[in-house]
Amino acid sequence: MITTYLFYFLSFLAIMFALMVVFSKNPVHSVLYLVLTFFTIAGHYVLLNAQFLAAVHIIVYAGAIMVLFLFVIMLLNLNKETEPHKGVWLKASAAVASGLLLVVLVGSLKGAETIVATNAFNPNIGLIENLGKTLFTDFLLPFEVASILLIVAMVGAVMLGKRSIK
Amino acid sequence: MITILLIFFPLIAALMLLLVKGEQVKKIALGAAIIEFAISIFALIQFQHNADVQFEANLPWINSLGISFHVGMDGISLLLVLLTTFLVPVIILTSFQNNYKNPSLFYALVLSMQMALIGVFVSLDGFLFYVFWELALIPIYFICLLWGGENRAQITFKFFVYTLAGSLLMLLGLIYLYQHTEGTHSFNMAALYKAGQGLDAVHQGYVFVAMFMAFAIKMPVFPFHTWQPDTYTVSPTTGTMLLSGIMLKMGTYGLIRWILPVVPLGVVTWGHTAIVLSVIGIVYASCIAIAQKDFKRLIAYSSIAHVGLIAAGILAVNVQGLQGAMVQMLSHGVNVVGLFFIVDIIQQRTGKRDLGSLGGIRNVSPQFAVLFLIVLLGSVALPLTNGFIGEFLLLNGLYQYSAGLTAFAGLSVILGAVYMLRSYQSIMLGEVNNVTASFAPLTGNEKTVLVILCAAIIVFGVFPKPLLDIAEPAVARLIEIAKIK
Amino acid sequence: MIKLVYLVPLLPLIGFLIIGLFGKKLSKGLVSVVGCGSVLGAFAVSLGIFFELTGKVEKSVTIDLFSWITAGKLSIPFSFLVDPLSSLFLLIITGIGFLIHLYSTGYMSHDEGFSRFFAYLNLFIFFMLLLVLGSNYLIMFVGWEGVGLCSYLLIGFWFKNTAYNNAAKKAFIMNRIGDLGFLLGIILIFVTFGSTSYHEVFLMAKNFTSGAPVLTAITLLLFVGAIGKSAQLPLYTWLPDAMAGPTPVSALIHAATMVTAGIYMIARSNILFTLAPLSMEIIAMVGACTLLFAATIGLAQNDIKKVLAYSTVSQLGYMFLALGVGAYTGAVFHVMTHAFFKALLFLGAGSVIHAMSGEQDIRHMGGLKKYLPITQLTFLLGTLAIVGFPGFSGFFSKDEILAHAYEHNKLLWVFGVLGAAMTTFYMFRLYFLTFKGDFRGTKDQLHHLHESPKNMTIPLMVLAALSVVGGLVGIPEVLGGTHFLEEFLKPVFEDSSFRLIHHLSHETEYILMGVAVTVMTVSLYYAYTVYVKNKTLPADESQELKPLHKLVYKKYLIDELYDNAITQPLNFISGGLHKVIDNQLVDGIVNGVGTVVNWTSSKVRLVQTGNIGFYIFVMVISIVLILFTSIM
Amino acid sequence: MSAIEIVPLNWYLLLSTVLFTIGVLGVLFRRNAIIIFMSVELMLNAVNLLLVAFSSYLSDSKGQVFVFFIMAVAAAEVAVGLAILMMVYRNTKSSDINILNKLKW
Amino acid sequence: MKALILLSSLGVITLLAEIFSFKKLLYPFVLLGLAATFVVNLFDWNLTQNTFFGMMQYDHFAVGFTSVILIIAFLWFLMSDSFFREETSVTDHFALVIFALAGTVIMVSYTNMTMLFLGIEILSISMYILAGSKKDDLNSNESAFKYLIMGAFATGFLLFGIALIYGATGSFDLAEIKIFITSHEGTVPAIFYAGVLLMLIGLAFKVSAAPFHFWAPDVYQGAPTVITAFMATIVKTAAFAAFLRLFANTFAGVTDTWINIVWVMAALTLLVGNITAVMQTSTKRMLAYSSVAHAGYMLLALLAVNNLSTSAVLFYATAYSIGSIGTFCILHIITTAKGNDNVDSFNGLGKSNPKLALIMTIVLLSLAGIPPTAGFFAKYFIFTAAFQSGFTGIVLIAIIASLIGVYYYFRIIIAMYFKEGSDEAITVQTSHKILLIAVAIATIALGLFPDFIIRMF
Repeated sequence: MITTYLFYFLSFLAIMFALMVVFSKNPVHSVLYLVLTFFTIAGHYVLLNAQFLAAVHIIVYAGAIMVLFLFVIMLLNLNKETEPHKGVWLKASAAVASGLLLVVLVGSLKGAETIVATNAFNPNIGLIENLGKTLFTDFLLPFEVASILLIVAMVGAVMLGKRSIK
Repeated sequence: MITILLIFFPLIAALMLLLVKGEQVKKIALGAAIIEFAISIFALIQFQHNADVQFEANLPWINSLGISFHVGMDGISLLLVLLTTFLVPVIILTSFQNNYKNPSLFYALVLSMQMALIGVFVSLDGFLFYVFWELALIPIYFICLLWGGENRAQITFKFFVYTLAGSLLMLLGLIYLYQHTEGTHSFNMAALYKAGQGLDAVHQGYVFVAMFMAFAIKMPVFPFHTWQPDTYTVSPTTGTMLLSGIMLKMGTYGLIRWILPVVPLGVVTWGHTAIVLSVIGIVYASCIAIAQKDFKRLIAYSSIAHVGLIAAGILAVNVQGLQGAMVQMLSHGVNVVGLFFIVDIIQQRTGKRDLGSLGGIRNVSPQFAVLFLIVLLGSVALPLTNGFIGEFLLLNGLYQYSAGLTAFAGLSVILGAVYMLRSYQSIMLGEVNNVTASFAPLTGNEKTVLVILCAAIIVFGVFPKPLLDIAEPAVARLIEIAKIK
Repeated sequence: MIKLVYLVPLLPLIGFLIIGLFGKKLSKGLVSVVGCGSVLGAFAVSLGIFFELTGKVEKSVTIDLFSWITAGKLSIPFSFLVDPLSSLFLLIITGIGFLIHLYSTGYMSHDEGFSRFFAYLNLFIFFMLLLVLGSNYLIMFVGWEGVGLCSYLLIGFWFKNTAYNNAAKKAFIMNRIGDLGFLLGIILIFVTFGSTSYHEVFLMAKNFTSGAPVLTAITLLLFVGAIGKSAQLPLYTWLPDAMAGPTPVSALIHAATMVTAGIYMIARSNILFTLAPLSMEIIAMVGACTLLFAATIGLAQNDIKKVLAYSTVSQLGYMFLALGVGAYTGAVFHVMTHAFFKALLFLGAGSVIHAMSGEQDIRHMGGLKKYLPITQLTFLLGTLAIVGFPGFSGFFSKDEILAHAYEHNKLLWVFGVLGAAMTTFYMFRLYFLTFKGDFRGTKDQLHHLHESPKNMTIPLMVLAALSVVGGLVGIPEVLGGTHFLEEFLKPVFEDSSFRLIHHLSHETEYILMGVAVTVMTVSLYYAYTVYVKNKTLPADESQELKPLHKLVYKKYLIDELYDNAITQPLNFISGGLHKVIDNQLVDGIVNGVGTVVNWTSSKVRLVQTGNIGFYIFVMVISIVLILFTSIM
Repeated sequence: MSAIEIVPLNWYLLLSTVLFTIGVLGVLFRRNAIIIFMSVELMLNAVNLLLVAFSSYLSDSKGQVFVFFIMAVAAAEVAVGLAILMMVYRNTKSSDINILNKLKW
Repeated sequence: MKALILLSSLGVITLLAEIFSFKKLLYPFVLLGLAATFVVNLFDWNLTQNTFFGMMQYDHFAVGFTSVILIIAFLWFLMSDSFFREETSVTDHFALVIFALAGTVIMVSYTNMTMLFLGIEILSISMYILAGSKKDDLNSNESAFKYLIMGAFATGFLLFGIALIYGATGSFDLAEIKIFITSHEGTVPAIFYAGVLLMLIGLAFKVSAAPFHFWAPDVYQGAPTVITAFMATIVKTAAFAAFLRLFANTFAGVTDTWINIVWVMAALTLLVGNITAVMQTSTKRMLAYSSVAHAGYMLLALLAVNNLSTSAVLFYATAYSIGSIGTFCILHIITTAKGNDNVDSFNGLGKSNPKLALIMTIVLLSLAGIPPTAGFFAKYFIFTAAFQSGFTGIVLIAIIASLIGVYYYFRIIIAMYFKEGSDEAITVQTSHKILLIAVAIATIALGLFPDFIIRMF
């Protein structure tokens, strides 16, 4: 019973914070709201027995990515004043468009109830050992490939970041 | 084997030419063309007078798609090959006195054009036919683009795209037929014939339309002709000769080889429309020719009229019509080349082409006048000239299809005389004016060419039999195939 | 001799080639020798053929040269047919041809185009012979168009003069109109009979019932050809203009030979025509109308050659009238006599013009009798012959025609008689104004006057003799003669003979002759009173004429009519088609495609605003649409 | 005691869809490149949530493993993205997406 | 697989070059490496069994596309040595390009959504960076920026799709998904279809199919010419391989959901691409649009899900890539010589550099699809494939489109031969000469003997 309420509560927060991310005037606030959104999502993970993932989520997103964002925003010292805004009509059309998108997505996402879980329910799949097993057996190759991805990102970031010598 | 030689010798010669620089290029090109002619004459000697394809060669090319390099000649092909190999040296000879810049490229293009044309006439594989068909377009496009007259860019481009549009439709038609060939699909001519005749009337109609568009644009048949006068006018005379003398025959040949036997029912369904269009074109073009001031343009329109008659005669599908078409293709080739050469001579000397500003040339160059007159008589189809044989047979064939249309088409006999005599009068007769006063007599080359052409005009007007005999069996067989089963 | 028939056209051809190719280098004398010699040779051969034929039983011989055109079951040999009809024409053509060649050696002696002239003449003779010798319609057509070509070349012989060139062009094009009809006729013949050679066609034609529509069609088409070539209504206007050519040409081509090709063609295919009564009626009517119409115009012309030209048209009208009423022999007979006297008249006129140094207007002549005695005499004989003065050649031929016309349809006969009356009037008007009275020309013309040289007068005399006695070959039996010509031509016309039952009683014939002669005398006398007694002169350009007279003088404005009704509209249409339909409409559509593409391109590229927000917006919208379709 | 046993899968579907759409909204709504970027991150997270929900509903760990990869990619993308942003900012002194529309038509 | 390993190690080595400073040797070394990879890769032919944990499979498809990509890459390196000379961060460029190649190798050989996702991302991210590699050039910045934002956005949809499909089937493995489709005939949950569509959108963006093509022209124009060439050829080829692998194979069972949409996409792409290209003044942008248009042609093959489509796309990709490399190389030469890339900077090339003009003409004819060039057969196969599956309408549209295509390709030809221009000849460096000659020969050879590529499948 409690979980249901928790679900409602977290969902409500998630959506609210997400909206705040979009609508708050000040970029810094947006970042902070996004962090909060991530926390609520982490909460959902916990509810879904994905404890390890929740932890990783907090570390990666709140810990790394958002800090990066924050750092950049500080660097460029963006704030309410410098913040550019679209015209009313554009905003309206944006809202309408995304509204429509929501409608059609929801419309097309029916029939999930027909999905049948093939294998019996197991609360421990979210645990580290299960994940590790899958990751390092089936998903070994992607895991390795991901390293390439990270090198690329690293090299790229560095290359673009450093001033070119003239 | 000899067919393959015929196809590739000009190409090799063209590549050789690219390496040569300077004046002797012309002579080498001429030599090559003459050798090619000799080869074709050899083929003529070897040729047995019967319907089946000879000098056949069938090399694998794209097996996975049932496309093979399958070439050979029957009477019809042989005649057109002979026309090509005969005209190309003549055309090269005509180009001797106007010095094109970068001659090696020019003549290389001319020879490669010849290669493509011969390829078109000897292909026995639908796809090969298409490839050569397109191939012929490229050299002539560049000849016109590089050596043509003012605002040639868009005119030649229009010509290119227009004809390309047609040929793409033809490609669609060929693919469609290809997919109806039984077993492992193939582009072999026989297979395509079978496939086409297997279709029901409606689909044969579609194929007919698709293919006919290509040929109609190439010939050109009214109302797909508007690229032609501009292109003929703007391109260098050599190019114009290639276009009108030979390339145009690709269309008529296609009609004979790739429509009649392929979609007989299509011909039944759409043939009438096509014939009516052609006949309209005849009178229409003749009328417009009367209104022309520019002699080159006038000839261009007259050529539309002649081709219209050829198309109509072919689509009437009977021996007289087809034989007439064969003879007329050759005659028209010879005559039109002659006429354009005359234009060139006049333009070379006076720098003018418009009838208004010329006149009285006969006073200064009687020989030229006589030769011009003979060519002109050929093109107005006076008896004992080659033009008459074709025209008589064509009208004869068309008459068996529809008397009314024939009478209407026959008007060109009158109108042709009108505009031709009018132009002859205003160019040759009357008093000389300051433009024509200093008209130099013909040079050796010019005389040779014109005499050769006039000889051809008269000889084949008096003794057309050899030509007819070569084509006869092939034509008969074609009609046999094309008959509705 | 018949085996050598190919020599007949070959000799003139050789003559043409020699003169044509080397004319420049040869001397005038040599040219005239070759020119005349070749024709004389041809004449000799024809003569031989003629006599051999008269002796032979087998009256028609075909000589195959080579196979010309073959396509499917169409096979046309290049072969000659020698029979009475063709051999007769051979004689006329080569004989008169030779005389006129001879004449020309004098007439053209001062012209720088001397050799060219003879080349053309020989070429003409060649084609004319081809025309009459051919054993099938297509060979005839070859000659047919060939003579047209030569006529074009010779009318425009003095090519510096634009008016002459226009006349030549007109002649060629009008002939072409007829030729188209002829060609279609030939094709229809082939389609109907599967052959074009006379023998087979006529053989099969016999199986057709009289008045079969296809035969009517064929004959009418052929007749269109004849109209064009023989200058009948409505295609006659080229012939008067054709007088632009040198006078010998007018004599040979536009009087004696070429213009009679139409008659030859119809006579040759008499069986077809006989089986198509409707066509016959039409031909008769056309002939009658033409003879009358042209005669009226002839009354008011002042150009000596124009008068003769219209009289030629009118005489041709007689011949067609004859054909129309089935009097084939009569027609051919008249062709022959007409060839004699009309050639004579033209040559006479030529010698007058020669003497008057180019003057052709009879108002400036008169009293030439004492300067040109021979010309005057021969001209008079010719005039008497043409008006059908009893005993002269014209009398017999015309009388025969009139008789047949009468028996066929009285009205036609009336036309004929009226025509005869007018002929008499204008011919004597011409004669009186030219030779009687006193000289009306300029001074220097006066003391330049001289009789023509021998080589011109001899032909005149020969022809004069012929026009006097030429009629003797066809004296009707009413006058106690044996109609030799009819006998001679019987084999050609016997198939059609069933139509000509000769039921005129001798009395009627005598009456008819009487009427003709009286009418002739009356109008002769009238002409005499007008132009000799009270010396009236034709009005000159300045003064105003009475409307009718003016209309006639202006040739009923037919030329203007054609110009306004055909030439100008044609030009207008061509211009319109070119400027409006072709350039604007047809080409406009083609170019329109290009324009549309460019326009669309210039608009479509603006969608690429470069604004990320917009791009993403469009993406989202399209995603919405895609998902939406999937829900549907 | 997992939520997936009580809460129907559809609700999670709905929730993540909403979050995803909010992300899209953000991208459409704002002009600041960084905010747009954050909205994209939001979209990715919505996907993550969905994957996790599915994986625990199907009790199949592959879904969660996939989330790791998404995180890795997200991190990489952010790193590169921000680098590019910095670069652009260096030249334009702005993080407004509309500044950059020299390339068009 | 071997290719993947070799390439990644090659990339790492290039990075090390910075440290052990043998930059000078790097260029030849990389060329060598590529050649080696190409050879080694060929050994994987007919080793269809080796799937690595069901993550990727080296079937003929994979080997074929990999070899094509490697050849193009080799040519590309010949073209763009300047790119590795003038810049400060040479090794980074090498590394990024090579890793990008590794990404493409994954994209053509994946059998699992994870690999697809990673492959696409590796490729995209390195492309984002390379597009922006001219750091001080605003255009370069803009292109990188646009590419990044829109790419990331599109990735979101791709992932959403993957997630939905996972949810429906409980697997990321293509084979299993295929089995799922066949086994659940009719009972496939709706979200699966939604997933398919979302993935379609994601991939359509990558191949720049209208209406998801908006990024392409701007990015292509802004990026350094060599990188544009890379995107237009290698990236496009890989993206299409990935597209084909997924849709023509795995989702072939559910064609009804996506076929019509692809039809419309193809039509739009053909028309928009070709029509918009007509009025461009910048050759580079024009080529960008033309590459959009070519995507449209390849979509035709995707449309005709039949035995021909794979070979058709492979051939088309080859012909088109070779042609583009040629054009871009010449464009590069002209741009560096004349300073701008407008069409009229080609004026008078026919006189000043006849050979260059000739080769340009050949490749343009090939792009326009005129025999006897490779491009003609490419189009021919595509049309035949589509025709065989009965898509006559779209083929007609394609024909009209290719006629419009002729229009703008010939603008360059006309400019080269017809317009008057400066007569001093442009000097062409050796590597470019080699490249161009190779391209010309390949274009003609493929045009005359297209058989051996077709017979691969």
